[in-house]
Amino acid sequence: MVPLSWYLVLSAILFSLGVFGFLLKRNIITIFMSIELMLNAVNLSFVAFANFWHSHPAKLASGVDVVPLSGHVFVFFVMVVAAAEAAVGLAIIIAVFRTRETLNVDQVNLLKL
Amino acid sequence: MTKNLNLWVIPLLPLIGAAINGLFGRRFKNALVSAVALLFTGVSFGWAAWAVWTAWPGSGIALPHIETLPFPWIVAGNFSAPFGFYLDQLSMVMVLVVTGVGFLIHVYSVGYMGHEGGYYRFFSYLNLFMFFMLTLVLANNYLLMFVGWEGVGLASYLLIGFYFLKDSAANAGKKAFIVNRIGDFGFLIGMFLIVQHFGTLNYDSVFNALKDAAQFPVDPGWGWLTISAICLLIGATGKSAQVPLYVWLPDAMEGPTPVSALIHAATMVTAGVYMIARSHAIFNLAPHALELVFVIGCLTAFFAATMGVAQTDIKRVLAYSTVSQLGYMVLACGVAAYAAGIFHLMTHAFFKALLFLGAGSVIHAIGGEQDMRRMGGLRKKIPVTFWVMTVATFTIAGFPPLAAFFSKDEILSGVYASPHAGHLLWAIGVITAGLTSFYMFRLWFMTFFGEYKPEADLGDAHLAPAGHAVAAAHGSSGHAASQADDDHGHGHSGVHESPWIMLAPLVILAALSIVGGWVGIPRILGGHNAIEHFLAPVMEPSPGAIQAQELVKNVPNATEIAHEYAEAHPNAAEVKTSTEWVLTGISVAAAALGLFLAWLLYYKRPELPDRITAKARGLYLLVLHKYYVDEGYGALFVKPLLALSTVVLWRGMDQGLIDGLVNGAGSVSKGVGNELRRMQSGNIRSYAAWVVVGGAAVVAIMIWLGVR
Amino acid sequence: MDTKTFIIVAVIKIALVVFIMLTGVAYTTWLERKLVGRIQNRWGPTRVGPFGLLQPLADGIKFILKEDMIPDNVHKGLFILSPMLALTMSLISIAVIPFGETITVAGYTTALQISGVTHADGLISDINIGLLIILGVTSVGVYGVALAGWSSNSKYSLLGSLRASAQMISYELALGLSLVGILLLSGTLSLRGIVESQSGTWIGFVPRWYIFPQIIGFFIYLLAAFAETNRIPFDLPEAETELVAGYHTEYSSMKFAMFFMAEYVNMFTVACLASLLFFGGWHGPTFSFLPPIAQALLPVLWFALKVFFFIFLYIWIRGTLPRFRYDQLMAFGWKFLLPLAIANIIVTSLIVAWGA
Amino acid sequence: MVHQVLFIVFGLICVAGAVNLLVQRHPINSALSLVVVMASLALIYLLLGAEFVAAIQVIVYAGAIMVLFVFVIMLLNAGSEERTRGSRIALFVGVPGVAALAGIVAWLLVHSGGQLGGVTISSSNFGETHNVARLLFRDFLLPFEVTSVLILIAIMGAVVLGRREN
Repeated sequence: MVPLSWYLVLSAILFSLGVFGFLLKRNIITIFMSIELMLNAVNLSFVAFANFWHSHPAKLASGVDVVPLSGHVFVFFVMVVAAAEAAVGLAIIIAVFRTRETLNVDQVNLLKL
Repeated sequence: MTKNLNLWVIPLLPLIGAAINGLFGRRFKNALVSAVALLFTGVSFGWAAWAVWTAWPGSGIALPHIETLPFPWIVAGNFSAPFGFYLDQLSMVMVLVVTGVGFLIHVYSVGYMGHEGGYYRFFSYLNLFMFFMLTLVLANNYLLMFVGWEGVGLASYLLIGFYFLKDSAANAGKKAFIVNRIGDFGFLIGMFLIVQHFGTLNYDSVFNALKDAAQFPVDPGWGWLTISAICLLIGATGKSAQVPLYVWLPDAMEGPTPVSALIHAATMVTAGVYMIARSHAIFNLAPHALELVFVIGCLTAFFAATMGVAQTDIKRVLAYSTVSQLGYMVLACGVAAYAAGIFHLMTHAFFKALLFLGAGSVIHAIGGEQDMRRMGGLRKKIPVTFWVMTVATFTIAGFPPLAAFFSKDEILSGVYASPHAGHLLWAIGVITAGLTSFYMFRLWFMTFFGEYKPEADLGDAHLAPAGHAVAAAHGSSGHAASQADDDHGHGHSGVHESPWIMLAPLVILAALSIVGGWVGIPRILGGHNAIEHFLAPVMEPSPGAIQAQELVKNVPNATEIAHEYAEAHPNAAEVKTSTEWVLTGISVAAAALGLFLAWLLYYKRPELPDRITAKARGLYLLVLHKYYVDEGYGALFVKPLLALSTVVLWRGMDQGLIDGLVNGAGSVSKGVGNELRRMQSGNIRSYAAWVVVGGAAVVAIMIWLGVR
Repeated sequence: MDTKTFIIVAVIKIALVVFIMLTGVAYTTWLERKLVGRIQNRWGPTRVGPFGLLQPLADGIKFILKEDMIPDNVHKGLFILSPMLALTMSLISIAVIPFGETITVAGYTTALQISGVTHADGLISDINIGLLIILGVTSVGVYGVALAGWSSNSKYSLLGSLRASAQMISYELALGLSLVGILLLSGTLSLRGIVESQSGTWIGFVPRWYIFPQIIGFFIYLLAAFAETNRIPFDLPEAETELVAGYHTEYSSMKFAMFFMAEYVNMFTVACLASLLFFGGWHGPTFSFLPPIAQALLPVLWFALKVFFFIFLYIWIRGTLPRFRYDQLMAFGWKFLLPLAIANIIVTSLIVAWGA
Repeated sequence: MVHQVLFIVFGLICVAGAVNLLVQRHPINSALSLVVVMASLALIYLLLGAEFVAAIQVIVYAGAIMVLFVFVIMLLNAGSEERTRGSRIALFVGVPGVAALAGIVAWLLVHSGGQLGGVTISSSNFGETHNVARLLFRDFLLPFEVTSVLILIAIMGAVVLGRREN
């Protein structure tokens, strides 16, 4: 029996690392990956809570009881969005690279491709 | 049934005349313009005479006769100021004087202004002035009178500044208008107080209300009644050029001479006196106000006379004499001898108009030269003008058979009898009378005796530059103008008598100024003081003045009451008649003294004046510069006002505050914009940083809310 | 059954299965060379041992003894990692494949499946998302190929790896979608469950295998599978004629062997999956007269036969079909297979819905 | 007990992978470390009984998205990061921001750690596919369709952006 807060701590750590990467890294793709990491951290907390609600049924403020599996469905949607984002993001990165010849984010600062 | 005199016709006619001349005058020939002007003024004079004749006391029409036009003028809540006309003995006198003298001056100015530019403009202004003056005189409430009051101020501004190409004329006009406005300010405050306490401005309702002493007792201290009286007085001083606000009248001589004659001698300046006389009920209940009135009157009379002595410009001398004569009238009102004041006003209108027109004729004759030192020996060249001026000069000096002797004497005796400080005022009055006759005869001798010296050097540098410039400037314009039609060579050689159209009014006025006085021959000289009785119903005596009445005047119904009274109080009468004679004698002596001195200094030994002025250099300069009053006002009011407006209002407020705010807003937004611009650096990682900080903040807030 | 025995049994099973698999792979190479040889009218390996049977052994030894050369300015880490990655990913999928029912050895019955668990009441359960795991593993398998080409830092290998990964990604889709038909019919993702659902027969003699209702699904699966394993019609990545050896050009000895084995294990996985999903796994006619031990092993035999059939199909096709051009390959994958698979799903779901 | 051991092991792998993502200079290495993170997350999901999500995680994240990343990294072959001096704001504003964020969350977790219950290895078919599927296609049908539209748009976007202007 692992307390829920451990999962949340793990998720927080992963999220913070993701944000650090997002801030400190200079390669656009690495920044992109740290965003994916952040999304995964969020997914983890979703799944953790899904399990938690499953074993501790609870009611929402509005009286509707919490559907445990909604966590999984939400993770599913996060993944879909992440996939869409990755596709478009990478297309942009390719376009940027084609004109800028570099992936260093500090050089890509002309507010246009 | 009170007959409807439709008095509104009298002021309306000059208005129509002014409108016609003003709008279409440019296309009319001079003859048509003058015809229109004369026609309308004449008819107005005729109508006024008819109205006065029909409404003469005892003719069945109860005076005061009030006619209000049907349509309302100003109605605000329970306050209403109708278009009302008020005819009583006082306004009869005024109407006759205004229309009569006005008509004569119109005739005169046809000749005088014949060859001046802007002929139609002059006559439309003149008619406009007549309209406003008549409105002022005939109004039945203070508000309509105030309309006339302002209108007259406007007309005087337009007419003074007639030669608007000359800066001095324009400035003089402006000065006259502004000083009048200051006076009008006081008048307005007075009117407000009246409205506040009486709820209306109509004469009859105000004066009837004042009758019941219970509601309006005599105001011992400085109550609202005294204050309102003083405010009215301020208005009067502004309009009638009394001590504090007289400075505009001498400068008003910039206008053409008929203007000075009509406005600055006969009619407009008397408006103030008329107003004081009209609201005598208010002044009677405010002794302090009355004291202030006669103090101002006396001061003005004396100082103006002294200033008149040193002037060299003929019109300026007459201007100061007007101021001093007005001082007399105000002095008369001050001692509650309103009837005397009005009587003097009437006679003054005649001889002062005559003097001005005479001077105009002289100036016209010698081609626009106004400086007396360049005149002389005109006796033989312009004989008619000489004789007319002689009559006027002897009248104003106060020699017996003539008008001023009677009216001035009335005033002096009234002053002598007045309870508070009567004797001192009388003394000053007599000295002023002496001075008046001195400077009039000085003018007389300098103008008509000695030899003609057109090129006299006016080199005395100390003469006020304004005067000098004026003379030169006017001279040139006069020359230019006269050059136009005067064919025979340079002005000085062609001294010619004025045409008959100018002389006729002079002769009429001369006759009037001789006859004028006989209306008010005092009882001791056999007359029964008709003017006194005529005005008595209007001027019921104020409580304070009753003693004076008994001492000097008998009750209205003719001499027999006087005799009974005399028997009843022998000594009072005795004292009264003997002092009467003494007073009259002294005043005639003063006049004679003035004549002798003038004869001595300016005829017998002309070099004497220069020696005297050399000795009393300081005094002469002081008087010459009119006690530096103008400069004083300039320094005291004008400069600080200008400084205030430039430093505080313009620099401080306008530039500093408003512009500051506007520009400040602009620069602030630019600054902020500049700062924020840096946010959009295109540096993705800085965006990331801000996103993170934002996220952290949101989380913190939510937690803080949640936890709390 | 406590955890200790469970672990021992699991280890034994893993060892046994892996050994069989690897030897199978080895002898598939031999079989392939013999068959292709025969197809091309030549003998294939005959020298080493009778009918060249020891040839795989010889190859193995060869690969092990050859010099393990690593070219310079190569991403060392990834260079070494990628063959391992490829091999392990392909081996993992074997854990999920069931071979038969159960087998009792020395009084202890266990499921013929590495990840199979026999419960006390004799019920056998395995991972209930077995198929997903196989799909997951195949999709991760792409890394091995992609990284190999990229890390060896040469143009040909890079091009080869790009093509390989693009191909595998595209055909993964078709593969996944083709199986959806079967899921609709079987209703479960666990392989054992699918096999169970194929037992029994329709109208007497026709076995209830999914090949019959899902014939289109089968073909899409087969083609996609061939593409996934880069086998002949789709073996563009290591096409000798164009890219020398594609992504494993720079590899030598053991690393090359790993790639080679990974490819063949993938083939086996595909074969097993095909037989499980479409040919009813270990279902086949049972003969009552066999002794119990033989009775237990008969299903495994059936399963082996089916797998052998597919392997034979592989080699057969390798010997006959020419290679696709790259754009034909991609167009075929995206424009033909994918729509067909989706159509198949729609039809199947309509039938299932209509049926329910 | 087993659950805690496994959780700690996979957690550490996760964190190690994430740190490696930051530390590595070449994007390919960080990409692979991210794959490791995702795989370990999938396993943690299995621990939490979320089988379907774990499978999807592996197939979609590790199998598709990361392959895309690796593919792009290989395609662009831009080499490792060079040490350009990044924007100061990121350092001076961002880092404290993150520290604050992490601090707040940690404080919150510690603060309310007690009340939250534990998480167990669920034996029941909690996270099975058919449960999730039923929920997905019945309660969350609309979002499901909307995401499909989203994916369509993303595909078109990627194609348009990726195309070489000819």
